[in-house]
Amino acid sequence: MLIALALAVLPVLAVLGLAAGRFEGTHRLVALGCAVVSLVLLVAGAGHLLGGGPPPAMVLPFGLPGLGFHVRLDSLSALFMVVVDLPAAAAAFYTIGYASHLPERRRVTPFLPLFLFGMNAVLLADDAITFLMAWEFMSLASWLMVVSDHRLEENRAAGQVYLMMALFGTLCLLGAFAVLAGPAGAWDFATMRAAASGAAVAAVAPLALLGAGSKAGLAPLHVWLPLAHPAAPSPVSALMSGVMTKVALYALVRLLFDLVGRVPWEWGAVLMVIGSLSAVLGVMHALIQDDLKRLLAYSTVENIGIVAIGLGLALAFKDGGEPALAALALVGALYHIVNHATFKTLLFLAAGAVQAATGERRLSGLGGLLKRMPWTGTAALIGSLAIASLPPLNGFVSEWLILQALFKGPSLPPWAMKFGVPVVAAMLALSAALAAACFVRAYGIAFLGRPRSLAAAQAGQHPTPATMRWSMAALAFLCLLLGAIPVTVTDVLSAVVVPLAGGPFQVSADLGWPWLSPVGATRGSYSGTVLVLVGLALFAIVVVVAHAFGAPRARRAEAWDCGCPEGLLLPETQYTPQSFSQPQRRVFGSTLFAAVETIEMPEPGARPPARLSVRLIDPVWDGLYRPLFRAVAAIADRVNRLQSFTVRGYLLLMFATLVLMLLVVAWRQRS
Amino acid sequence: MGAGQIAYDIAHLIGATVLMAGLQMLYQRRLFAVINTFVFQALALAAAAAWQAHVQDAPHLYVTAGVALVFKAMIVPFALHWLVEKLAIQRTVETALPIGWTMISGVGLVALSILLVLPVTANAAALTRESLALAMSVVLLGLLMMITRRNAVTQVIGFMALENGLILAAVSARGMPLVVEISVAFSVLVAMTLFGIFFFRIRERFDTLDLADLETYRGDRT
Amino acid sequence: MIDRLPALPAADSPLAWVLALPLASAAVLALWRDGRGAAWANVLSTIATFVAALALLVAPPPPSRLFFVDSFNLYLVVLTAFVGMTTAWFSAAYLARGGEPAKLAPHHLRFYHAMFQAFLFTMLVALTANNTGVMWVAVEAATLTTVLMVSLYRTPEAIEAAWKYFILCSVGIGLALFGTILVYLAAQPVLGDGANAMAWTELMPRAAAFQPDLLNLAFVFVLVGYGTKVGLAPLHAWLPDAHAEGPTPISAVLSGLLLNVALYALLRFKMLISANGATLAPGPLLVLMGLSSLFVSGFMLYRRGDVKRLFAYSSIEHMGVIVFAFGIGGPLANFAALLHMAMHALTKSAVFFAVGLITQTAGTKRIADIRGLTVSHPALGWGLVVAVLTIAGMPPMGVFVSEFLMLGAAFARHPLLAVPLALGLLLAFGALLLRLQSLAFGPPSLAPGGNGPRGVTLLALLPMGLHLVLVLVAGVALPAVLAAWLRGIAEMLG
Amino acid sequence: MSALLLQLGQILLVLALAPLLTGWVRLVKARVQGRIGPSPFQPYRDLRRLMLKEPLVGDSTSWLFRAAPYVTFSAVWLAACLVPTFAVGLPLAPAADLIALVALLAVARVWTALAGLDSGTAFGGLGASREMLIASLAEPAMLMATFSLSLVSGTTQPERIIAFVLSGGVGIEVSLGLALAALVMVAVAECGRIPIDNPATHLELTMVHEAMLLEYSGRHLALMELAGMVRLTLFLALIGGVFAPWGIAPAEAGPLSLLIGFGAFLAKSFALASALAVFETAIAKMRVFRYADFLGGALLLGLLATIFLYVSEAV
Repeated sequence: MLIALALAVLPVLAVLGLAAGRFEGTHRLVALGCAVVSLVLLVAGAGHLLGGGPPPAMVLPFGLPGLGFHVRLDSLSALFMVVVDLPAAAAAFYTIGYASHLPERRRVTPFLPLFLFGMNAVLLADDAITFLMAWEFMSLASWLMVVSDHRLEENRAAGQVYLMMALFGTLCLLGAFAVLAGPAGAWDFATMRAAASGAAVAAVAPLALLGAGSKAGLAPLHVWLPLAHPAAPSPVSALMSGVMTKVALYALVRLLFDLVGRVPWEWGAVLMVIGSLSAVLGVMHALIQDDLKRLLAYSTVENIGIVAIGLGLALAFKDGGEPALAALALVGALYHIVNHATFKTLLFLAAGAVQAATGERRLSGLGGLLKRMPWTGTAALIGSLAIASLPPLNGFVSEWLILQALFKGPSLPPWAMKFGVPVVAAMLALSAALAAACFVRAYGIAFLGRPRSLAAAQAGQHPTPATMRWSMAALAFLCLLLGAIPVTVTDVLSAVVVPLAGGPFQVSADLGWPWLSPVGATRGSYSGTVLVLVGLALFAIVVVVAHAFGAPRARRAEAWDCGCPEGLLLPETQYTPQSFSQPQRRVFGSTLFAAVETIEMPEPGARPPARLSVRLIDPVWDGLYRPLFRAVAAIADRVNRLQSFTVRGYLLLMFATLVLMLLVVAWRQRS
Repeated sequence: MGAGQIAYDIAHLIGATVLMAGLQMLYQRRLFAVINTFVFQALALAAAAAWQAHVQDAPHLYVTAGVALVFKAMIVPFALHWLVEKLAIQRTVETALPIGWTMISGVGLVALSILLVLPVTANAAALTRESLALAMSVVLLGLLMMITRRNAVTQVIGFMALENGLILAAVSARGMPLVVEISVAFSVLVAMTLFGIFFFRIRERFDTLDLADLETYRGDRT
Repeated sequence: MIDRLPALPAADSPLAWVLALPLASAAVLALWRDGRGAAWANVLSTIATFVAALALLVAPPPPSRLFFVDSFNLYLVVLTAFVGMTTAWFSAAYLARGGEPAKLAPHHLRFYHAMFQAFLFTMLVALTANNTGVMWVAVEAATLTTVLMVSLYRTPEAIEAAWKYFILCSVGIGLALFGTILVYLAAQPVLGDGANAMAWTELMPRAAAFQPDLLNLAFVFVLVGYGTKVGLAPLHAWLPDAHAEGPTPISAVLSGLLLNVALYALLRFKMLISANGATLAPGPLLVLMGLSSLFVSGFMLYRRGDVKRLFAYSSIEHMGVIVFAFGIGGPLANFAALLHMAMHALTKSAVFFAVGLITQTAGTKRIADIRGLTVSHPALGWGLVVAVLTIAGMPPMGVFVSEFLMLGAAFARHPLLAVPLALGLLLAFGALLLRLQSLAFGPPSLAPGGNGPRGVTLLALLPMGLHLVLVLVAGVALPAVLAAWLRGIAEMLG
Repeated sequence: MSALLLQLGQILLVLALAPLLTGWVRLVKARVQGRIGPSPFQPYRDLRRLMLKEPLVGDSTSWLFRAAPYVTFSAVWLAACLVPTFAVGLPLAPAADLIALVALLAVARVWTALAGLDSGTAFGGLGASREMLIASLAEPAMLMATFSLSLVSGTTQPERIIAFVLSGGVGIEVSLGLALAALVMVAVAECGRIPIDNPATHLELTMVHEAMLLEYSGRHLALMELAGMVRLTLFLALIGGVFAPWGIAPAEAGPLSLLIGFGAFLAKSFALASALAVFETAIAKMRVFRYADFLGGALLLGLLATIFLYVSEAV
């Protein structure tokens, strides 16, 4: 009821946003309203998640007569409501301060509430029509914000690709649901759940993978992310990257774990392969990007891939009759979903703050921001460490869980799993390590060292608005918290996965509260809590002891740099983003990303530094999509000749059609 | 009964004449010849209608016959002659497909329509297979003429030949209400007037009737 | 036996009014001198017609020899009367704005209004005809009236378009007549001579007894004949030109109504075929035509530079989808297709309203010359965005629901057929989106403000708003009555 | 209670032993190369001297630059507390398994790299870039080694692995050998030894780890150095413990066995250290872009180790 009320407020806010016009105050008001509503929804979701109880459901008297809009809030939906509305609240709160930096305010504020509405509606939907309507609505609202800064050609192009991919996904999901619904057209999930038969799965699984995968950004359907996410204003990109992709994963879980009773392990394997490919591909591209937001978008591809690995493994375990391990993998995946929602949102918001302060999105134009924007810098540091999956932050816990599940993978009978799982594990480890490299690069170059541009040097003259600072701080704190008390989280999650994995399972089984020991204490255990405490203790000792020697305080001086002469230590002498990732480019070669390096050397003895510029193309784009577009264009040209026939030509067509049909009839009558 | 049999035979004879005229039209190389052949076809049609009126003793079919006779066999040809004179159209027919091929495909169409009506059991229809086949062939031939001839007059004639086929079918269908013939006549009438208007407009803009000039725009100018 | 029935509906029955009003007002308007007044008289008469059509809902009259009303054609009659009304309204405001159609001489304007009414009349006759012959005459007459309106501007393009339109549709209609005759031949032995064998009310119940082979032939001819008017590829050639060159209100009714009427005629015959079990299944032919229309138009859309042609092709696309769905058959698909007929009629005419105002303001139809409308003309631009997204099947509009159901039915019944359908829709969507973005977004190419007083423009925008609201309602909360009604028709269609 | 004492003992032990082991490596190396070499206790003196020096900080640097040494050191130290050295059954052991251990070392590395970038000099960036390249291949390799270990022993917990090996449940496994090889290669890379990196180099362009520390001085440098030493100790203990666990004292063991365990640990560590020294002398450092081949090899070895497991199972 509360939820319905909160949702009903959102369209009103949208109207208000339409009316806002030039009054900045109204825009802020709308953002505030969004924040409040998301908080309410968050509370409602969390309440149901922790309180448990039977899922409240109802049928709204709208939509098609006899069907209506079914809505239902089970624990899965509740969990995802938390995942969606927590970052949403932060982003909306952030927008209050960010409103003055929005390039095209009037084209953003009205659609932000609608976007939130769409995402929450997807989670609540309990029949296919409601689901897809909300799903498409979500895409539509976000598309409007992607093209909000519409004067830039590239944004329009991004919008084009984005909405087409979105529709593609919707059509695939529609197919999946239709197959489940059967000719009778039983669209509500309850009936599908009951009727799901083995035969249908063969068609449902691939369609679901395509549909949800294209929205979540699994390779090779990821191309729209790095285009669309940077195009949208930062709070929106945060929501699209940190939240909307999760909604897509929700669709995947809902379809494969809930509606379809049991999916053959092969599909789990497929999902794992796709996931590992996305993870490695994504992070490698993230590693070499110069545009900060595009980098973050690619890293989203990576994280979605990691989650996909977990989900695929869970499917395989479930089919292999190991509910406990399935639950472990699923918990890992869900945990990573929660984590990614927090730190990816945080990082995008930070990127927004940087852009607002410097007007720069290119790493090569940033530097030394930690000194100038301490709040943003620190928050971004925590986010980067978390996404690099370093203990004791949250990113590590989920990857640890997924790895633990992977290590049990070979216990599955099929040989494909026995041999495949180690490879997937290697890919996962590789992507984690590369993620660390990627974010050392991103953070180090953007926030550390010395500013590479005047704008960066002058950043921080206008302090970041309080709302922006606080929302980032809150998310950063969450990254710490979720990492420090993993067991509490996993207990909640394992309650969620029981119906999905097909068996009960306590992730922190035998060692008790602070110890995370999935498959039993003998298997391997981890305790973020203990690590934090001991680590802090040791840290304190180190600090105290180190200073106890009575050495004088640290003195500031110009850097030595192996004896670089005074005053010649220009910022240009620092490593650039391109030079930082050069080894990786060399190592992983031009196969993964068609990277074209060009070095411009100054005259011997001239002052200006040599510049290394790199042009990057996603080979998937060139290899898969460009040919497709070319084909369409070519066919269109051919077909277009129809436009310039003479009347006689058209009559000829008509005549041919008639004669052809008559021949068909003649032939059918014979046989 | 024998008389009925004879009646049908004569009907078929006339129908066949109409069809022959249709084929002959395809064969003609000169404009006036085509028009004259069309007149012949119209006459045959009128005869067919009259005969059906006699056989079915359905007096309203005499009206049809009259329409066919007066309108198609007299007014239209005159109008066309007049147009050709007035607009100084070249007198030879420009073919898109060599005459020979046209004839061959024409024969093919006749074969097709016979093939199509074979399964129709005679007593099931108000019309014998033969007449049906004849009518359908005439219709198809009319269409064929429209697509194998370049200049407008021949296309108009082809169109009307097509309608002749329709009327042939209609009159030989037993007890078919008058509405059909009226509608056909009506449509042909309007068709002609429209054509007239068109030709005048075209006359104003281009000084020819060749459709090739009419279709210079062909939709998009992008 | 139908011969005993009166030829025409009783003078006091609403049907008589529905038919008589447009006819009478056509005659009156043909003599009306003052153009402005004529425009509003036109509106009034269409309103009256619509009211009469609504009265039909309350008191459906008994069938007469030449006219009858059942749930199927009643549905379309109401739709036609409604769109006719809003279009008349739009055209009045549109003409009042001046601009493009101002070059029309007064007698042309008179002619225009008279023809508008005549056109409505012919369509209503075609819908309510109880006699295959009358129906045929009406469709032919509808063609003739619209031909005259398309050639209204007398530009070479208009002449060419009208010429194409006339030739193709006359030939098509001729073939349709042959089909009609064949149906009579099939029915005559069963129903005896005379009007019986041509009256729908008599044909439908006895269809099972007809000679199937004749019906096969008949259906082919009818499909090609009426299919030409529906605009199924590859018989569609007349449609884009006719839409592009005529006055925009006419484009709106052509897309919104005439196509539906032709489709109605086609469907009547299909019902006959399906009622007679022994024939070849008509489904495959329909599916084939539907897909070919979908793909031809889908690819064509990518190469369109003329905004009115663009949306004309999108009409072909939607007709293709509808025909496809009817070809799939089954209650669900039929229901969806019927719903889509109405949704498309409303939305497409709304789109054409927007396009009309835009071309009038911009003074050009070239898409390349119109950019950034949402900046220069917010109301118009966003209106276009909404309308186009609606026609492209975006939620929460009714088009989404109907397309959803069609796709769903296709996926559930013939998954392999559904795949090309989905691809085709995606293809067409891509083109529409591309054009929409270049029209609505980007740096504006037009100066703000437009011709005609602001109030008039709003007046002209109202019909579009009305249509879109209706479509929205259909999408969010489809009235149970309507749904039940459509289900009934879907059953009839088998 | 006694367990806590043991834990405390280990915490101090690794710290105390680390400089000695490093000194030992240097000594052995010198001897092998025919030099006298410094006393093995030299590192203690160096550290003390550094501690007393005044630290200089580049004026463009942020607080991160000064925090990094402390974080790095405590992370490594924490990791070192968790690997079993001379006794098992330590209360902190369950807090982290091998995966977490790898991650803790990663923490140290990341902070060092960030510090390198924060120094705002060319060499800092150079070091950071290369270090992360090395790490991005070394970590997966180590995880794969862990994978094969856990497949053999059914656990990722070093203690349990040791217990398993001790229980004799495992004979000579091909995969264990491969895992060992992988682990050694990783250790070499992680500790910045030849052929990946040369701790004693003075040629900037070949530096990796040192390049990041160039700007450090005083106690900051001392902590960084010490962290390196502890890391070396950690790896020696890990390899020694897992692959040659003999003599290690079981939980709740009496003083005698503890003593034995202590002796065994020292012996193993010094032996391995000597081996490392010899190895380092024997081979030359490789070019930066050859790291990939070296560590990629390690990764593949780890992968092979897991695969081989099934081969040996299958037959």
